[in-house]
Amino acid sequence: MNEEALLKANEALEAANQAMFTANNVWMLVATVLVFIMHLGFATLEAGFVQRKNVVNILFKNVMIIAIGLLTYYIIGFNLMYPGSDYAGEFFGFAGFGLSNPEGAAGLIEYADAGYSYWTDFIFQGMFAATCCTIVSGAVAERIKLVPFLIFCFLFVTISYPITGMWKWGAGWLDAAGFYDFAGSTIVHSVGGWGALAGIILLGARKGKYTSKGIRPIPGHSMPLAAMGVFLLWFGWFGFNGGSVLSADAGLVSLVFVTTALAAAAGAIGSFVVSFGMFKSFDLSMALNGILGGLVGITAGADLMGPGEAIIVGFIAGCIIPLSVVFFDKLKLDDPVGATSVHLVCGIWGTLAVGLFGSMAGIGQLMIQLKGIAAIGVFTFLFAFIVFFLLKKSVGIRVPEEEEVAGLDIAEHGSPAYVGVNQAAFSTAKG
Amino acid sequence: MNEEALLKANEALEAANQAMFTANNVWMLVATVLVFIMHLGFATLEAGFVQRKNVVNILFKNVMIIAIGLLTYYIIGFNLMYPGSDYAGEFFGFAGFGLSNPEGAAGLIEYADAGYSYWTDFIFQGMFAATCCTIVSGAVAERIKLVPFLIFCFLFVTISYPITGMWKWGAGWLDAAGFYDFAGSTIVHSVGGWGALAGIILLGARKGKYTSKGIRPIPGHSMPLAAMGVFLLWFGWFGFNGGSVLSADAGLVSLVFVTTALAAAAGAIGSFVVSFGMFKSFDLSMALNGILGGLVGITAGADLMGPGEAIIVGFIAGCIIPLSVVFFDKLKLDDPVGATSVHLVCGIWGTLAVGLFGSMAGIGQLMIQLKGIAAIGVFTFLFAFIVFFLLKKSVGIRVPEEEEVAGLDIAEHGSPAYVGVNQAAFSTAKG
Amino acid sequence: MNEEALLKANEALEAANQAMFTANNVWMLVATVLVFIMHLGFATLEAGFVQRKNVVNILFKNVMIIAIGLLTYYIIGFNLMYPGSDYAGEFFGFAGFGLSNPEGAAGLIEYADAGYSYWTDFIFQGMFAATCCTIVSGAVAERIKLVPFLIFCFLFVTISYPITGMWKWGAGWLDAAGFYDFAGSTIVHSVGGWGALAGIILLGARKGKYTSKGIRPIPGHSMPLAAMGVFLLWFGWFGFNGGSVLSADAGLVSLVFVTTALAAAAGAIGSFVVSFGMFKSFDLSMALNGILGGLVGITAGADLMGPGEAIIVGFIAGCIIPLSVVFFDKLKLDDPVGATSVHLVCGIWGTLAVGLFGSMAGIGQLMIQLKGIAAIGVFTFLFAFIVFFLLKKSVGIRVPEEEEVAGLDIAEHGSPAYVGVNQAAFSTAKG
Amino acid sequence: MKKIEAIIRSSRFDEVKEALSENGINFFTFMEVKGYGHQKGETHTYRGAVYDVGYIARMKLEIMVSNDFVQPAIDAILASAKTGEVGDGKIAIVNLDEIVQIRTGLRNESAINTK
Amino acid sequence: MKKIEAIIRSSRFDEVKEALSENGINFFTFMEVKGYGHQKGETHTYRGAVYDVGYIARMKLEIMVSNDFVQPAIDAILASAKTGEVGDGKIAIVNLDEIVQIRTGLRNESAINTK
Amino acid sequence: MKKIEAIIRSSRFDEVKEALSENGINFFTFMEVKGYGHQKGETHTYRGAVYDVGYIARMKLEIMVSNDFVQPAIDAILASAKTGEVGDGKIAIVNLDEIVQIRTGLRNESAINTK
Ligand SMILES: Nc1ncnc2c1ncn2[C@@H]1O[C@H](COP(=O)(O)OP(=O)(O)O)[C@@H](O)[C@H]1O
Ligand SMILES: Nc1ncnc2c1ncn2[C@@H]1O[C@H](COP(=O)(O)OP(=O)(O)O)[C@@H](O)[C@H]1O
Ligand SMILES: Nc1ncnc2c1ncn2[C@@H]1O[C@H](COP(=O)(O)OP(=O)(O)O)[C@@H](O)[C@H]1O
Repeated sequence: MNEEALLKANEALEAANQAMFTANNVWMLVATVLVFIMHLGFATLEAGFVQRKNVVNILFKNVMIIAIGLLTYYIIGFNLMYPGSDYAGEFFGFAGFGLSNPEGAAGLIEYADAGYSYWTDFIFQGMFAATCCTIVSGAVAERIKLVPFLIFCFLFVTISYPITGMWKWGAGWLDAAGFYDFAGSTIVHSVGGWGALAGIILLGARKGKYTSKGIRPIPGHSMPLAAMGVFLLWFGWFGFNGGSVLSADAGLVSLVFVTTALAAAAGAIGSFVVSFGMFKSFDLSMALNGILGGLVGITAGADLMGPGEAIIVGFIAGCIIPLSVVFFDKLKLDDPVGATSVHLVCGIWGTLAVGLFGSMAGIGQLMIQLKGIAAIGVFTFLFAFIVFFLLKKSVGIRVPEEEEVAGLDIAEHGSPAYVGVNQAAFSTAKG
Repeated sequence: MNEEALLKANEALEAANQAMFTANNVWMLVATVLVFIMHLGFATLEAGFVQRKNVVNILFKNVMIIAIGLLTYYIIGFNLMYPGSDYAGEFFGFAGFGLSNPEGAAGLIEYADAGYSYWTDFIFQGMFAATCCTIVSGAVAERIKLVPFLIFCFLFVTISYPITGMWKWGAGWLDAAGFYDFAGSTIVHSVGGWGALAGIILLGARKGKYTSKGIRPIPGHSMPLAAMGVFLLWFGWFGFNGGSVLSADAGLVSLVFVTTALAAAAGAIGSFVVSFGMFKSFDLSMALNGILGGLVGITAGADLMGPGEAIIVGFIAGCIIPLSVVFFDKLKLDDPVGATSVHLVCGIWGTLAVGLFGSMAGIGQLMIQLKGIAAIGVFTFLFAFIVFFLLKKSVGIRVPEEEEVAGLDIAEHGSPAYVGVNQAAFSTAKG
Repeated sequence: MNEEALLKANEALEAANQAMFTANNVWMLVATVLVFIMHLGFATLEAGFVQRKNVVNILFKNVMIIAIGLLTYYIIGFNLMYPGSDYAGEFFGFAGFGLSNPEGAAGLIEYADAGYSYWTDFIFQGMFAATCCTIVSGAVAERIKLVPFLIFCFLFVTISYPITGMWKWGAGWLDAAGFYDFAGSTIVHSVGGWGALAGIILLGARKGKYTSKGIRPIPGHSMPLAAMGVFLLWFGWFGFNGGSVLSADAGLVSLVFVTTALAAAAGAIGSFVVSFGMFKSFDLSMALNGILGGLVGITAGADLMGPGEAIIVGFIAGCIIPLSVVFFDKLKLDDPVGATSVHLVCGIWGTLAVGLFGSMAGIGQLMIQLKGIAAIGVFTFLFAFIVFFLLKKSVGIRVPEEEEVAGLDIAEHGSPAYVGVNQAAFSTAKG
Repeated sequence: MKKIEAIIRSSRFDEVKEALSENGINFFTFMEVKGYGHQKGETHTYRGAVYDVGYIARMKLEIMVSNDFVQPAIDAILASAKTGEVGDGKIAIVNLDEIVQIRTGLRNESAINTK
Repeated sequence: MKKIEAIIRSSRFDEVKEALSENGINFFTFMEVKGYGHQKGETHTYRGAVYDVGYIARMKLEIMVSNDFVQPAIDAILASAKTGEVGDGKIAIVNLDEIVQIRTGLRNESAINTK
Repeated sequence: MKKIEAIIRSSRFDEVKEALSENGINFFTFMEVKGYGHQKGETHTYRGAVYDVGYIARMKLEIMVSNDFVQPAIDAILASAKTGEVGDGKIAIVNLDEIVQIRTGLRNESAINTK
């Protein structure tokens, strides 16, 4: 009976561990679907912020990005970003093409210390990967050629994103140096932002945006779509940040929920206050960008901050948004959705904030944060710039002016996003 | 070895408890994100039900409400609503500004008997809080001034909602009296509805709605947005009601899912039948409101009913909707989205239903329910009425007639919600 | 103390089992809400693919379908589909009207081997049920009379779907024969597709679609709505397939996530490649249908495939889509949303794929798959055909031509989906 | 027969319609148009840039009448459409060679349903 | 040269277009307009209140032709646009002083592409 | 007084507006119209079927001017709206019996704000 009790106790412990593993994994899968729906958030946000005539194009790009992102991450990206402990502290590693459940079903619980299964690891990370391209798609919207853009995305998500990601999350050299980026203010958002910046520099502004008489705004065609996008992104961000805990740890995941929500709310207020001060109007598009700024800002340190600190970080991110939007416009860098302000500028801010607020704050950490920002920024910007540059010199990256005027929906897709009331206007078909 | 078995067994028990705590907390966090997305549901529902010219305004309000709601709930609301056991049975209590994880990480599991962590408690409740203002925003849409409305919201969500919430959920006097309101038919929905009623009484109807020749309907500008809103609200309601179990208790949460879903379905049918009987048309807006009516109706007793009872409660709520909409129109109380019918009238019905159906039904309970409805109704209505009245007498609460005619989007935000096909219509910019 | 250890160990084991049960059940409830939101996905997809003048109608149908589906599944469907072990291997069984938690709360954990509770079982299955009608609604859109359609739905979801569902999932004769359909490529999607096919045969094409001069396309009115629908369906599919594991088994659910996501991505690429080859254009509507094709295709064997196999199955499904759409158009079978191509054709493909790829592949299995496809296809098509035929001969199923021209929104609902900018166009009301 | 073309504020549409009706004119065709004139376009703000949309929204009414009705119609419109603010719009009178009612094939005076 | 203005049901648009084409008229400009006349507006229902939207939707065609084509055009429209129900619409003929083709600068008869 | 009706490409709208303004014409009304003529409609693709939408999108400007301004206006439009490609559009001149400014009740020449 003595033996029996021990056996029973062992059985119980294993059952308890399995239960914990299952609960953790459930959370990670929920986080995965939440990150997935961010792609709808990006799609509607970007669709809302472009003109009516370019809506099919932006939707098509968002659909293709997630498809390409998932497939290439399966083939190459995952094993480039997480090459395994052999490459710890390195600049580069690769564990081979494709995926293979390393130990088989029996070993599942050991894979990540009962945090999640191997497949969960892949799919959660895979959902993140495409995000960096989605960020670019918004900034270069309304004038980039479809096929070169898809080629860029393919290279960016397959090569550039996993390499810099490996530096930190794949236990590479920046990780060893002490750089901290909880859920990717730099590794995801700034990376996307640097790609966007390279793109808009090489593409030039949309026709008619910057005139000799000043800026001629090109308003987005649908504020409900844009607002929907922001709410969906915020919704998904609970998975983006909450899942980055990499387990369902009750205290930590819920703290991350609190900091994420409060930073977003403070971002809305910050942007509201500054943009009202600057423009004397209640600008919805700025408030929406402010929320996103707050979210990007808190992402690097969402697990390190208390609620009060999260509010400060988010509020400052929100304040940055209108200033940054105006600044990029001053430079004649045309970004229809504000992706550079939201993801690049607030991504940098959030990464720095880890050195300024929360449990890791300190001058030493701040320096390391700067180092990480610079290293990843230089690599990513150069990579994106070179790819875009080569595409520009070969196939060209910008649609002809007539196509831009007519809109990419008709020019590239032969199909408008909205069809009017009156079908009588249609002639008999040819085809 | 004897000792070893006991140690092992204790370790196993603790691991099992931690696993249960984690599973519970995962559910509560999922419920939190589901309640969060209800704010998108409200935003699209209200945007769909207003005119094209007031869409930016309603979206802006919905964005600001969630931001203000979360921040003030952090600063004051949470500790006013849940002041702690010292104030049990009282009318009022306050545990101080801001939040502080009371015991630190080690104590997390004890916080709510392994149901959820401290931070989860705050963020789940915080998502609820803003709802009461969102309900008001729909009813007063298309004619209220932005800034006074935001001031109202600030006061409503910071003071009024937490005080009446405390009476029941914060273990106050109504809780002691035996009042039951599982997930907030009264505490959330009717409270919002009373605020809405006060607002529309003091604001008056939209220009042109009630004419000497009868009612001139002002149809909402987009049924897809409205339908999307209702589906999202229903979606979120699984978290609203399911999370109100305050743990992941398998039997209870799943029962609540069943009653919630069946009541919503029955609400759609009830509203369909009655509105077809009354108006001889298949009115989508009524069917949508019917679903919401069913959801509000079941909210007070979702854990007390069997599926059959849930269907009856939801069906009756659905039947009430068209009658109530017509009734408020008879009184010339103009409510563009039907918030008073859905949230106030069905909220009262649902709270009463606890005394009529399900495991607590009984004449005594019915009386207590009435008492709770009355007490919270009187307090909330007076609070909202006084605030709106003071605002009316000071800064004014209604936009000038020209602004109402032009639409709040242009008048208050300088920006339309939709921009047409033809950019050529834009002149060169000044700024 | 010996005894104490054993007691403690038993207590711990029970606690661990409860924790596992709770974690499993949390996942199943999350899967339930994900399947629920697919109804919004269908609603927006179908709304986007119809003309502006038929949007209220399609939304109304989608609202009513979910309401009717849930209620009838409660009254009859669930006990027809899962009549219990007494009917194992049979063609038909019925466990009586309504629901009753069989053992009471104490027995909950035993109900499904700790996978989920009784109520969870019902509500998860109930969310699936309405799907088969939603599929039909898209195909017959823009010309079917509302009331006969709702009668069809009532009969289809109450009788036909549960009977064929019982054959496999209710442990009926096909299950005994070894037929495999993990999450319903056949049992849900093809069933819907067969109903759709019967409907469009008996209804005829929309006026003006097939002319003597060729096909005259009738483009959907809103691509953003359609794209939103597809993203939401994909989102929900993680619950549809992931929940079909019927527990939160970490390895299996996460594998299902991976196969589901990769098949969808490959479906987008397959459809993109083939439709670009065929039509030399980047057709968004095809890419969207390609995603859905990939999802339907993987559904039957999502738990049997590795990621590589899932990509092949999804890619082929995507390639099928443009071919199938063109094929149905050749046959003058008019399907505004492509439901027959997506759900019927890819549903068949996915069911066959179980015999071709993955761990059950083999010629014997392929034959059994064919048998299941044929049996369910014949039954469902005949059922649907007879019901539609009787309705056609009695009350009629098609709206009069004038109503089709004017649009069902005005003709059947007296209300347009969108109301224009200018309220001044409204005269004073009569009513 | 004449065609009266009136460009008016949409906020006056109901009043104009009523005023015409009181003068026995219950028939017209209207459409939304954009106007460019004395009154500047609305000022919009978008992402920090202020701009003039370059037009104002107006309604255009086209009313075919027999000659007797021209003056009463003009007077009715003047009385009902005027606010006195810049931007009230214009009325123009165009001569018509012929009018045909499609339903009946009737021409000219008899084709006009002004009574 | 004349301008023919035809207000027709949108459901007859294809037929009218074809009839004009058969008479050698392959050029026109059209737009959606709202009509107010004998035929009452559609009746809508919204949240329990029934109301008349106050207008019916129509298409307006503007066809510039040389004088010879006026009569054939009218006949073609009458034949193709007529349903016999109230609401079929009107045709009006306006005299034009001058027509210029922007592409070529050609004037009058030679500017009209009726052939 | 005349009404100039110009059907132009929307992509030339800004240029035409500027050219008119340089000739002292700062007043007109415009709308979106659909054109059917030499230039074929756009070709769209939807779910595998290629079709012609049957029209091209154009802008129509209506400019009321006193007689002196007719020729300068035509010249300004010709200079600014022309691309030389098929589809540039047409200008038509209609005589006006009368013009009334609603705000002031002023008639004819004094009602036109061309200066
Ligand atoms: N010469 C004109 N030709 C065509 N339309 C005109 C002309 N003048 C004015 N309009 C129309 O009338 C509208 C109002 O005119 P505006 O000059 O702003 O005010 P007012 O007539 O009160 O001086 C303009 O926006 C335009 O649509
Ligand atoms: N006098 C008129 N002036 C301008 N448009 C008119 C006039 N009479 C009719 N119409 C236009 O023709 C449409 C149909 O006219 P209606 O009087 O309803 O039918 P019918 O011409 O068959 O008598 C109207 O809605 C309106 O657009
Ligand atoms: N006879 C006409 N009547 C009315 N509108 C016309 C006529 N001819 C041309 N248009 C308008 O001008 C537009 C351009 O004309 P089109 O014949 O394509 O080119 P172009 O004038 O260069 O030969 C047409 O789409 C139509 O809107």
